[in-house]
Amino acid sequence: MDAVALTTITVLAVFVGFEVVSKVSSTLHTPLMSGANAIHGIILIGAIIVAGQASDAATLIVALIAVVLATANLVGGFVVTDRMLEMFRGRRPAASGTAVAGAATDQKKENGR
Amino acid sequence: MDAVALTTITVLAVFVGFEVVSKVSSTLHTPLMSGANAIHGIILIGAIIVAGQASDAATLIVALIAVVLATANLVGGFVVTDRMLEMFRGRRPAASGTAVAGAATDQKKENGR
Amino acid sequence: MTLLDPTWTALLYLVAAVCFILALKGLSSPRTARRGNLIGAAGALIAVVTVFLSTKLDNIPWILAAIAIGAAIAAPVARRVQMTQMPQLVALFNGVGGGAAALVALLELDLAEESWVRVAIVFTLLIGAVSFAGSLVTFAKLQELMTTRPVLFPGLPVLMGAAILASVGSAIAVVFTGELWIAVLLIVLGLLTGVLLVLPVGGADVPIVISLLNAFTGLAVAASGLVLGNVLLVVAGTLVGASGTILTRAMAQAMGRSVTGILFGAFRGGSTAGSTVASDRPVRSSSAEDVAVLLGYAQKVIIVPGYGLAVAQGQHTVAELQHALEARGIEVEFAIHPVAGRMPGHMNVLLAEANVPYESLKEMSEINPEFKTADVALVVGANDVVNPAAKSSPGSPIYGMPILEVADARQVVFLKRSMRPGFAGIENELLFEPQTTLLFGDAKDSLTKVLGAVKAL
Amino acid sequence: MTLLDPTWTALLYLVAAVCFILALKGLSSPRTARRGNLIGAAGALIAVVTVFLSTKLDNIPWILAAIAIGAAIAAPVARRVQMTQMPQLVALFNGVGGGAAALVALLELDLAEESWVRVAIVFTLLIGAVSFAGSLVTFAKLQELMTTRPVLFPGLPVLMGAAILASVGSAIAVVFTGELWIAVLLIVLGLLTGVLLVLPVGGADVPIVISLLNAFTGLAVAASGLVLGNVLLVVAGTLVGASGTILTRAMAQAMGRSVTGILFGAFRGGSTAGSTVASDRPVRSSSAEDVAVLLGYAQKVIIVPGYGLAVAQGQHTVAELQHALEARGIEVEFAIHPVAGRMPGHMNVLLAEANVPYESLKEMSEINPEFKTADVALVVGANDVVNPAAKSSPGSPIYGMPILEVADARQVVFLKRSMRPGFAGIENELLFEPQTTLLFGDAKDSLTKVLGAVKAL
Ligand SMILES: NC(=O)c1ccc[n+]([C@@H]2O[C@H](COP(=O)([O-])OP(=O)(O)OC[C@H]3O[C@@H](n4cnc5c(N)ncnc54)[C@H](OP(=O)(O)O)[C@@H]3O)[C@@H](O)[C@H]2O)c1
Ligand SMILES: NC(=O)c1ccc[n+]([C@@H]2O[C@H](COP(=O)([O-])OP(=O)(O)OC[C@H]3O[C@@H](n4cnc5c(N)ncnc54)[C@H](OP(=O)(O)O)[C@@H]3O)[C@@H](O)[C@H]2O)c1
Repeated sequence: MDAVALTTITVLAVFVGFEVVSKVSSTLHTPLMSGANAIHGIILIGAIIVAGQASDAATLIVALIAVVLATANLVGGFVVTDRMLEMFRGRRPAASGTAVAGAATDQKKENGR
Repeated sequence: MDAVALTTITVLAVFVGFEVVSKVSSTLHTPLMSGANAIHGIILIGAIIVAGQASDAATLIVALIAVVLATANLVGGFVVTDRMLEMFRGRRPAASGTAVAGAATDQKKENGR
Repeated sequence: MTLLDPTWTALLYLVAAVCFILALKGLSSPRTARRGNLIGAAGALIAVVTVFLSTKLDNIPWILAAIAIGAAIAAPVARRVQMTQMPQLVALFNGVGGGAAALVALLELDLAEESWVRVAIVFTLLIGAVSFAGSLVTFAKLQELMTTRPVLFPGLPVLMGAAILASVGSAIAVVFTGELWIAVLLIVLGLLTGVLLVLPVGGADVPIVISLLNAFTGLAVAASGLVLGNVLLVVAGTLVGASGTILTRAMAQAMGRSVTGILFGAFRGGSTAGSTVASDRPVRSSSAEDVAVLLGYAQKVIIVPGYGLAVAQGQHTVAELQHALEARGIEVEFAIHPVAGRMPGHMNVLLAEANVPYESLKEMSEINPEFKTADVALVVGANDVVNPAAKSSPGSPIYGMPILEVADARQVVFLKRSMRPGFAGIENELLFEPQTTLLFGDAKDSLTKVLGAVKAL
Repeated sequence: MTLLDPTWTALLYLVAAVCFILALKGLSSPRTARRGNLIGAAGALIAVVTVFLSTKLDNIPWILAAIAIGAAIAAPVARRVQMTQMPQLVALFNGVGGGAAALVALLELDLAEESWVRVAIVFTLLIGAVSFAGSLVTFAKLQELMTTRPVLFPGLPVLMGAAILASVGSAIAVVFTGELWIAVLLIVLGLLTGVLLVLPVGGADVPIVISLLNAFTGLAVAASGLVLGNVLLVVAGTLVGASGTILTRAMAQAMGRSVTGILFGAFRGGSTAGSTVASDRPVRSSSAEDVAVLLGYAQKVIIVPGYGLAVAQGQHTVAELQHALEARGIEVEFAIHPVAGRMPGHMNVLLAEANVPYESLKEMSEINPEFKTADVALVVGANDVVNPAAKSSPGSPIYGMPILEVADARQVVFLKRSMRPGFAGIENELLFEPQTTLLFGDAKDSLTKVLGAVKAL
């Protein structure tokens, strides 16, 4: 693939990256950071390629270290993100207590003004 | 540029297109439609290229018709969009009347509940 | 003998593509919209200059002349068109773009050897032709050169099916043979399909169709870009295709419709019952002075502008009325229905033109709970967007569209010229309710009279 | 002897790239976040399978073993880590990713002939090394293996300048000579730069630095992709780089900081004045029963959770307290400061774990006006996020950070163990205000006692 194509792809990816996260709420900052972190573990692909083309022992060892590190990044990243997000799961639907709180919120608004 | 690169570029452009307009308010639907409409007038580039490579009169005539149409799309599209948007400009900063309206809004909320 | 080498060319095209992305981005927010549009225009300029500097072109004088002609036709029209006629102009521009894409594809056929290139070409031919013809019909409907009602005739589905089948058949034939005459036939079939596609669409749904055809044209341009190997066309066309799709869905949602429903005859059942005939049931009508008293002694007035205000060019008068009422300490707000008027956002544009402060313009979801506390809802040239039939009568052509809950206000005043129904052609029961008063006449005239009377209070 | 031809390979990589885009998109909204993450993992799986099927690889057993080792180390750690230690784990994973990128780039140097490839390589080497070392220091800070305070020593700026200059010099040398040993030197210099970059950053700003290094690593991966001509690495790396940049800015904004300010010592002026020494000024402290009475007879209670709640693992107890109070008809809400705890969103995660309904968790801008009408603000293990010094004392290290306006509540109750300050190491004047009461003790213990006393009321 030629340099022009790669440049175009990079520029478009920049826009996608910007846009996709542009409106994330602060609640999700950490999981998003962690998820993005996992994604760059895909350098594993690069590590596998260099390890698979290594012809001497030294190169192979360095490449294998890279494979280990990249795998740790990739696997650990997705697992830890999943663990964080798991906790968002067990959300109860608006309980009765909330209704009370809602009503009281209105009341407070009146008081406040 | 090879087919793979073009495919990748297309896919990324789809995401950019989706994301970029995903949160537009209904106020701007018409100008946005009109602006997007102007952008596809860029087919003018294609029309110029085929016109510039036309060797016989028939081809040239068809190509020139395409150039006229594409230019109309491009120029007219941007001008008409600008005209629409011009009207959003002369917005007064929150006037005194608005402050009154704001206060009254709160009052109404109380009544309403 | 070109001035730019391929790398520079590619980079300049990339810059133009980025301009287009920034244009769409800018157009998504009121503050940056105008600048966004200018950036888009700058991108187009860069691209056009680039193509001249980077490609070996014959016939340059001819091409420049054609560009001059195109610009000379389009720019003045675009500059002079009235606000109410914007939608049809957008439709027209969209159509010519589609036409241009189809013609370009036709000429590329000569150069196409590989079959995937021919696939892209027939795609552009078909979509471009459909978009061209569909947009012209849309234009005719909106310009009222023909009826705005759904046009249905027996055999339409059969004819439509035949046109589509024939199109697909000739598209395949073009891919395999590359024959020019079959490509021309394909264009003709595409034109026919475009006409048949738009004819049965009710006028109310037309903007959604424009938006859809706009997205189609984008895709045709992208396909054309694939054929020419031009990244800019690919990116720009895809951008328009993708954003147009999203926009079409957003518009349809705002009108409570589904896109497939519109294309395949959502209006088929009910809307044929619609009419332009004025009702002769009794209503309460009153004078401008009566209305002025109602308004002048209210605490809170909500104005609901509609298509009639746009036609009557009454936006400045209604803004003055707002001032006059606010000067009396009355709270005045505008309730903006997303599809009031003839294009989405129509009312915002119109009222912004008249310098109504942005803060007074309330969206439907925001204002609907407020009608309960309003003393008067002043409906100026609107009808469908306040018609309770959308909520109550499942058979009605506008059933399902969210409406402004005007009926909740203590008093409702309609300014309209007659008892004729609105766009969707159905009667509005609200006109006959006890709390409703009508003031007949052109919206601008009526507003002027009411304004005068308010000032005299 | 590969199973997949280049076109299929490219398409599968494209699918993986789309998965990553969808992952980021999903992660931006609470409802889709978990699915998004899984889609990302699926994309990674597709990519790894693809590389094995499409590339001629030697040493496959070794590679598989290395993958197994990496997964075997990371997965259990990731699964067992405590919520409070998440940030340092993320930092660690980020660091190893950067390290991997640097090593890959090092090995690619052999194959690089063109100079632009070498430019990409040195970029990856440097950024990867900086990211690796920086992340390790960050890890050490967060894990409290070293002080969390900014580490400053005379000559730091000079040393930093020297390290950067030497890095740039050797980077240029690598581009021109392609010598391996200079590349290794470059890595060493990058490691040094990374350490020096993060040392002076105050612990409170560390997550922002992690996020920035994360974006850096993304860019390193993208550069690596350019070298290998691998579109997936380019797209994935760029995505992370771009979204990481936006995220870093968003985080910094939430903490009222500027990114450059953080990197170049925003804390330099004030924070060295910070301390961990407990104050001995007099305060009003009370018993769990007193607090229970305050709470039990309030109409509206706002709970402000902070880092201390996380450490004490008191989230379930605080949720029970909410129930108990709501059962008495009291309105209870949680005020969530974006940087309460040790990572952004920490409190939401924690309270969601304890099944506190999402509707009770109010963001700062939403809850701040409500403190005025609250009878009691119960501050559980939070300090900096309610410290008025952020508004009132320009010299303070947290000056400019938006805070929760707890001081507006009629009564403020702090649950903490001692008079020691919070993360930023500065005293909180609010503790000495007349409306403030302290209940000393571990947050969970105190909450349990208060809960018991409320139930006994
Ligand atoms: N916004 C969009 O995107 C869009 C696009 C296309 C279609 N539509 C459709 O258009 C309709 C919009 O609803 P709407 O309530 O704004 O308009 P409407 O339902 O078409 O009603 C317009 C009303 O204005 C009155 N009117 C017309 N000219 C007038 C004048 N000069 N002075 C005073 N009154 C005048 C008409 O009654 P008289 O004739 O008795 O005066 C009519 O009742 C919806 O059906 C919508 O679906 C919307
Ligand atoms: N969220 C993020 O992204 C992030 C990341 C890094 C840093 N930070 C920084 O961290 C701080 C967060 O503010 P914060 O108010 O949540 O925390 P904080 O200011 O660090 O205060 C925590 C308070 O909890 C008390 N505490 C600690 N352990 C406790 C226990 N087991 N039981 C009861 N109390 C306990 C501490 O006092 P005692 O020791 O007296 O008990 C301390 O006053 C900010 O400075 C922020 O900038 C935030």
